[in-house]
Amino acid sequence: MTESGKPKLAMYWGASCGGCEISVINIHEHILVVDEIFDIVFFPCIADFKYHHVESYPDKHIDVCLFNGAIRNSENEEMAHLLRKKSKVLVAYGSCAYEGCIPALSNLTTKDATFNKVYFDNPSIDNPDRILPQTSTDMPEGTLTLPTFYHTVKSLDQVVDVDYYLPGCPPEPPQIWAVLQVIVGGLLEGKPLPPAGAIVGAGTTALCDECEREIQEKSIDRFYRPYQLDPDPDQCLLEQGIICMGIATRSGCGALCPTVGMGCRGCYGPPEGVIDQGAKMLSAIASVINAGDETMEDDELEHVIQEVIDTIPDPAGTFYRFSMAHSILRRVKNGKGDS
Amino acid sequence: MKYGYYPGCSMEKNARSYHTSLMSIAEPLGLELNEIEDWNCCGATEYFSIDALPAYALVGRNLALASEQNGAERLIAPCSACFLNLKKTDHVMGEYPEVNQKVNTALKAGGLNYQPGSVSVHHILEIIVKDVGLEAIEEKVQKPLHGLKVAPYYGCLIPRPADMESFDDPEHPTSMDGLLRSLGATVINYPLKAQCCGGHLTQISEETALELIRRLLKNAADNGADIISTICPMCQLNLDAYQDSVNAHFKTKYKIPIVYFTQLIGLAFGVPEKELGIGKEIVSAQPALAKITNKAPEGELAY
Amino acid sequence: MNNSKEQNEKVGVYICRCGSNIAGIIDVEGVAKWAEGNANVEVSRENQFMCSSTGQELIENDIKEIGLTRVVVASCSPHMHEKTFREATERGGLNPYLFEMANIREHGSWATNDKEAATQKAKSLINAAVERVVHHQPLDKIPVDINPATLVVGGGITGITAALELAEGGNKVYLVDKEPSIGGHMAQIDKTFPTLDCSACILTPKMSDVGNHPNIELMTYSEVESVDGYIGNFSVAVTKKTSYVNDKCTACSDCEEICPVSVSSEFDVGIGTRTAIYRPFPQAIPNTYTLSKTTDDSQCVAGCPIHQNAHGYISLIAQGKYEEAVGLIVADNPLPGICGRACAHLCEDVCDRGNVDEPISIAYLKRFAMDKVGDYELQRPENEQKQRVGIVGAGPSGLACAYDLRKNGYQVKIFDALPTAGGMLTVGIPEYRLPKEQLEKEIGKIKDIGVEFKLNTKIGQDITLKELEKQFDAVYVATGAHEERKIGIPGENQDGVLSGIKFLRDVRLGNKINLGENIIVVGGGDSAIDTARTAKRLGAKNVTIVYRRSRKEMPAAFYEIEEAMYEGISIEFLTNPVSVNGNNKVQEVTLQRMKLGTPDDSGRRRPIPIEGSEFDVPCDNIIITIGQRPDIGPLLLKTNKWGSVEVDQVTLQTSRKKVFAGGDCVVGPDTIVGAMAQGKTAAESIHRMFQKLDMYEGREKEGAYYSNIKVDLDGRVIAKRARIPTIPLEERDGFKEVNLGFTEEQAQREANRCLHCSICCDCHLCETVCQPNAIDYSMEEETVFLSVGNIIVATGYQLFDSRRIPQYGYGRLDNVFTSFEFERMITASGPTEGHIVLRDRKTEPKRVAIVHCVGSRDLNYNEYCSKVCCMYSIKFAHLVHEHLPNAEVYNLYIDMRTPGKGYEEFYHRLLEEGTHFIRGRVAEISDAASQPEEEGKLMVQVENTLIGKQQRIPVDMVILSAGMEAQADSAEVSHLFKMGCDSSGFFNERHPKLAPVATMTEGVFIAGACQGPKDIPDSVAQGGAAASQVASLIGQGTVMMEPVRASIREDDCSGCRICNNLCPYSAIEFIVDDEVSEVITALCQGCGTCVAACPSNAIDGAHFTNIQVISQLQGMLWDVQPEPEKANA
Amino acid sequence: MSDHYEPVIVGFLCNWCSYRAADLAGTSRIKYAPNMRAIRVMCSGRVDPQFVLTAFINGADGVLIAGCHPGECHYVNGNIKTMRRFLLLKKTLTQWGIEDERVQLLWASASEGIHLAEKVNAMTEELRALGPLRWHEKVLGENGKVPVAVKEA
Repeated sequence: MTESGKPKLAMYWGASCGGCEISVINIHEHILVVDEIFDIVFFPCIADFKYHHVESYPDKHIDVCLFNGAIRNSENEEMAHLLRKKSKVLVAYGSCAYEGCIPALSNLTTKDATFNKVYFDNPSIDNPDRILPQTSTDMPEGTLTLPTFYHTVKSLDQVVDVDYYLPGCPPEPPQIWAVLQVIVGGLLEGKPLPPAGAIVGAGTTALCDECEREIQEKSIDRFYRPYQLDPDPDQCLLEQGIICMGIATRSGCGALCPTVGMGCRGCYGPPEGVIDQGAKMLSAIASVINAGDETMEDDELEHVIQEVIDTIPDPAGTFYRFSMAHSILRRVKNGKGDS
Repeated sequence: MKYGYYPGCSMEKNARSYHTSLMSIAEPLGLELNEIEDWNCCGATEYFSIDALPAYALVGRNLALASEQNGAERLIAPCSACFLNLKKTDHVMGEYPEVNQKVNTALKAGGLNYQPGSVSVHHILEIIVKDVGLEAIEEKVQKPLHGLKVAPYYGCLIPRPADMESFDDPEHPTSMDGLLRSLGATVINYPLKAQCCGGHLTQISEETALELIRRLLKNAADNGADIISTICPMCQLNLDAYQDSVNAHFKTKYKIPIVYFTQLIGLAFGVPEKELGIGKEIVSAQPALAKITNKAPEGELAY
Repeated sequence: MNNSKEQNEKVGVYICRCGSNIAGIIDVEGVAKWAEGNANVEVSRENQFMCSSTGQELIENDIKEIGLTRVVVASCSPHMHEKTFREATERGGLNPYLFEMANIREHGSWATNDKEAATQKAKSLINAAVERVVHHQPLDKIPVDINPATLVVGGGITGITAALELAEGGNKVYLVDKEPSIGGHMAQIDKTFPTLDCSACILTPKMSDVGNHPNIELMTYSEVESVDGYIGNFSVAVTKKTSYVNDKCTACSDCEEICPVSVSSEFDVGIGTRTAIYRPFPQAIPNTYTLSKTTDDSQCVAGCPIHQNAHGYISLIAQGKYEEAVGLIVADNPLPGICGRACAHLCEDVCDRGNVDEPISIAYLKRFAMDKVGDYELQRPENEQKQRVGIVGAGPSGLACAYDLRKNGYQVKIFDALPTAGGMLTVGIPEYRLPKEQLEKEIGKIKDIGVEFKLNTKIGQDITLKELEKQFDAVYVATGAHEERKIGIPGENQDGVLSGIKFLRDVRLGNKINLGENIIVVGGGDSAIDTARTAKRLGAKNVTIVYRRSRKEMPAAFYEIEEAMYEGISIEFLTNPVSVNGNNKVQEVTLQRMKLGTPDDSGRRRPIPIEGSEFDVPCDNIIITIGQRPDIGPLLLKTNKWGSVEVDQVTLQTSRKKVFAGGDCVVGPDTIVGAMAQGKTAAESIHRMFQKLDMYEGREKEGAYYSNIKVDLDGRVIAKRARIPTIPLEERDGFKEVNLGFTEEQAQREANRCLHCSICCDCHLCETVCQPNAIDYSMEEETVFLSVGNIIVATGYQLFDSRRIPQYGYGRLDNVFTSFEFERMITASGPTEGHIVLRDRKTEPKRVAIVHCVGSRDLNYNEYCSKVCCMYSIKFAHLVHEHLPNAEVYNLYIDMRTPGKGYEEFYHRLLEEGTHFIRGRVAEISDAASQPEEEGKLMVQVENTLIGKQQRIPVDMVILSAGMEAQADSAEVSHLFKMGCDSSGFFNERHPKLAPVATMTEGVFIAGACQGPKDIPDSVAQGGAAASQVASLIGQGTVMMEPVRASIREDDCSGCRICNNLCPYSAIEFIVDDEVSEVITALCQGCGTCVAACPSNAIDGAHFTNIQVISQLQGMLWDVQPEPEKANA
Repeated sequence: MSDHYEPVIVGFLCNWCSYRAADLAGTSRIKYAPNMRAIRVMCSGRVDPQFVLTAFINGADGVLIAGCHPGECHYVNGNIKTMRRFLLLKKTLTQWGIEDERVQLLWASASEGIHLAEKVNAMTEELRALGPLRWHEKVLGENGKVPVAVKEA
């Protein structure tokens, strides 16, 4: 507590797109309340604090730190450790911090392949001398350093202990507000806080719970990519063959995407008790493929099923779009699976 | 429909009438036959039993040539032995990698290569019955062969062996029966229609061959055949050219003309006999052909 | 391995030495000591034999004394002793499911000699078990009440045995069989091996016991539709097929004697026939008759626009019942003899016989019946009505309409413009096809029933429609189409160009025509042929028909084309006229060749002119027969652009309410029956109008339609269609009728070709003779629902179809018989009264070959041994010796398989009876004689593997000992009862050794040959076994079921419904109100497929939960996994 | 564990066919590679892809899933669902760079002990040839702790 008695709020971005910051602003008039009840002590996106300010704080000085973004490089990790040290409550804010999110899709390939794409093999790049960023470069003026780019993208809880997870890409404004209220309630009024490690600002079961579409028994003849068909407005998208991660995704967003005819991408991560969102999604939809029966010969059986499976061009990228870093295997084997 | 065409040696010589009749019906049937350039002998039935590998290589060369030539992915052979050798070689190369590898090493010497399965081998009978279809054939019939009792003779090669899915029942083939019926002919059903004609045994053990030929002639005759329709130069040769020897040897009096099924198709299509090579056969077909009437006989009303 | 203790469970680990079985390979002491290292392990011991009482007491005591909370035994396979140790655990005071077993014998010490590896593996399996067991939860078995009623499916000897066993024990039994009688295959068998007692004598008493038993409800001619529920409470839907015979039947057999239909008998397989109304065999239970009748009509009846009951009269003709045939014919058709001659017989186009060889000559058979009987009476009205109907047009349409109206008692008057009645029949069809006398006779018959005719009266000229409307209560206009269409080519209008229809009319009416010598007829229809043949008869020298399509598309009847060509008329196919040349008088016509393009909407391929193929042909006359148009005249009726009258498609009502129209003037040129059908439709409409009935209801099947019945065609003996005798060519100069009509012998033979595709031919003769009025054509099939506690499936087997082996010639060679044909043959009550004879039914065979293993032990068909064939083949041999002492018998076998009480002895007996046993699989059976002594014999080609020689054995008769196969529909049946069947279609037992009659579905049992080939004693034994298992369940009243079940946590279920259709037992239900799915515990079999599929981890698979399996997995990998504190296993 | 590499295979065997097949192999004293460690499941349809991944992250070199032959499944068609999941899983694992040999599906009826034993031998040799997978050390390297927190909700 400061003299003003206001709790101190910090928000920091690791490897992220900035969307999470926007999402905080996006809580509309509540942002004024936030400003009112919190002292903002670190928030690169909106306030001019420097790292050394944070370093200068005593431990546990920050009451709530909303850490968004994944751990892509040494700087992200360093800041994760620093903020952990300085914060009472560290919240993995948003899908990146929680489970790796889009940045972690690069775990499907290698660091070299990533660099190659970013610095050489890319229409918008002109790099004749094939210059790559160096972690340290000696200049007459002295040595310049850059953070180390990690081989594997990690989730926040893979480098420090996390108190709460707030899923979403980005989290939904009402959820954010609700969570802030709970935490504030805990900090100011001593109300009970959620158990450590809890996933807050989301439901426990899967998205279908919130989805308004009509759900029938499932039996899928083939899969379509969204552009390949004009889905029935009322029927469950998955039943129509459009891959919707909703069945294997935690509720909380209000089924935004399915409502507008786009299959759920899975940004809220797996429902309670599911270890690996992708594996579960895979298992579920494979089970209801409408091909093959016990009367067939082995080869025919394999063939007809494979035909349907071939209508899913990129299972890993589809099922693990957000949860790659947090999946059981976390990345692909070196040198393999590039592309 | 485009096909590769592998005539095989006999079409040039003793089976000339097979060749000419096939050519004269190819157009009306809509078959475009492209002869494989620079083809060589298929090794007949013996070579395989003497030394298999070179035999496969010999046939492999033809397949390789066919696979290079365009419009020849589907290869037709009119001679049952050629057909079987081509098909067998493709099959064996596919089944046994070592054979495949060895044959291709041999082919490499000639700058050739063959991927098993890249050419599909068919006997001309299969193509006419399956690809052209009886409907289309009926349509083209000008002079139905009413009154002619034909014994379809398949020989022992084309439907066999069963394990390389053959286009007809190996023990009891019927594809030619249907074809002949659609020409208006009366089809004789006789049990030996898929049994051996003796092949080259005429050269090796004439005794055996003559007995085999006799069985066939007898069985066809017993079942009232006017004429036997063949699909293979070897069969035609044996049954036709050795009929006298059979008669001499067994004191029989068979006079059953042996013609190619393509000749009968031609007749029904109204192609002049000469063009079809009718008359080249040793046992004259004329007495039999004379039986053709313009009125379907009792109980032969086609529907 | 786990050295951090998170669960506070006390696990006891017990490692069995199993003598040296385990200890010989695995360092048991070492492992036991090592196991103590696991923090969860309280005590770890080893023992000589854990399954011994001392071993078990060890567990019990430790639980009591040390207070173990979990138990792990490392020994043999759980399939061996899981039960044992669970009980020990329970006796110790713990829930039995708090136990886990590690299989270190079968999967360990017995599977390798590598001691180190085996020990390492043992450690893994034990550690896995420990990690798993700490997550075990106490489970209770699930109690289920048993409904004492039982369903037995299949009334063969197996089902009969099971049913009687249970019924005797005082339990309700429903016995369902799809055949009209129980008895199954055993009833078809003559004698049973090896005792040779008469099959019927031992079976029929049991059958009647079933029939009479108060506790057995017999449901024959019925099939199980669906099965719901679970052990103790199944609900089964059974469909009773329609037998058309009610329980008044006294089995007097009067109906059987009069029934004209004869089809192959299912009971007497290939060699006997039965009637449509029948009883499978005299001792049938229940002993009543069944009328087999398909739901849809025969093809010929359906395909006929007026639904003339052709099937009926064909059957009657076959029986020589000509009077009855005529009665049936005239019931629907007022122009019988005419149709018998000139009908386009659409019925023949759809006749199923055509798919075997050629269609039945249906029309000519009708002519035969009419000619044969000569005089006949049309049906007269029962009571007269006052309404009057005027019909315009005395053609077939008008006449048909008149007849149907008259039958209903209405007053009918027909007007026609021509001097004679009959319309096109009189002026359109040449006399050589349809003699005047015939016409006059049949019109006379119509007059006889009170129909008035007014001829030479043209409507709109002599009398107007208005007046008719005044005079009559309804009017039917059927003026036909009498105006020839023009081709529309240059020069068509000069003289010498005639219209076909006018030409024919003039000839028929005797008007003068001057015809040249060279005639060209244009067209391809029947009238083209009629015109050509008529022209020929008028003396034309060269008559040529020019048709633009090929022979195949030619609409004229094939037979007519044949006859025309026979009379010397030439036909130019694919040719079309382009212009008629000459100055005012035809001199030549220019023709052009055509080729066929893509099909047009008539389905026929469109002709396309070939450019430059024109050629000229000189000729004197061109007769155009390309079709006619209606000439309505000033009728005040709405017409369409083709000049046809517009009518309501169903009722034929015109724009004027009281006026109906039909026939050619509406549909354009059509067949005679087509026109008649319209007349009948109009009559129906007028009747409905008069009676104020619904004009549209239930009229779908008026006019021709395609019947959906399927008849089994294979194995039909080819019998050519009888050809109608004709007068010789030289007599064809005049107009004498060309067709002579069938002789009685021809007609009989032809009628007997009928396949009876609908079996019953609807002649209703049986009704007339049935005194108790037991026959009820209005009967419909019903579905009944049964509640039962258990189900015994005893659906038996089917015989391998020997046709599948063409080289054995069955179906092709007359004297090749199947085993069941032979069984029926040697049965005294069978079709041949027990005489062994060839197909000719008289010759006794002197040499008989019996071929073993037909379709069995053959990779091309069935790999398995059918088990019974060797024995029954030997039995056959014996019976042949017995019946024909002088006959030589050859048994051709691969191996002789005679295990069983008295079986081998029986085989020896046959060796002594002098049977020739030849060891070798028969290669081929053929009738191709190559030596004189082989003439007329069947040659059996076989390699005698004992002497290593090929043999050709000439015989008179071959019996194929066909193997046993699963019923054709066994896959569907196994689904119905959720049993699963193997690749050969035989049902899966729960355990091949220990549970041979139980299935994977609790409460469903299998018995007899549906489980695998077996003989009568084995089947009976299984029937009894199944019954006693059911009895024991009934005795228990309730059963405890394994608690390995899935359950859905409602709070975690999102209602995504992924799991819903995964369950093969339909145990998962979607609760619409709560939008969650739920598992019906009693239905669940615990496979866990849904658990693995559930994407939100909402389903628990009791005893196989995620945490249990994953802990087991992690425990198992103790030696290769990352450091534990990291792995937080 | 020693440096010498012995492939470790986790076998998911269904209770009715393949587990019994393994029993039979033992009772008939067929000697085969001791590298497979069996987990008994009621039906191959119970095998959750999460199990396979968990096996890998815990150091297994290969996973063998075995069930009844199609048409012989004691739960009618559980094995068909297994096949559907297996094929999709395999496609996904390929993107992970995990070789096909490492996850294999086998149909073995209760009477096919020898068949199962041969399969285990073959697979063991294939994995020996591929070398160790040992995901944790070889792929993730030093990367922090393994995120396997099994919660039964």
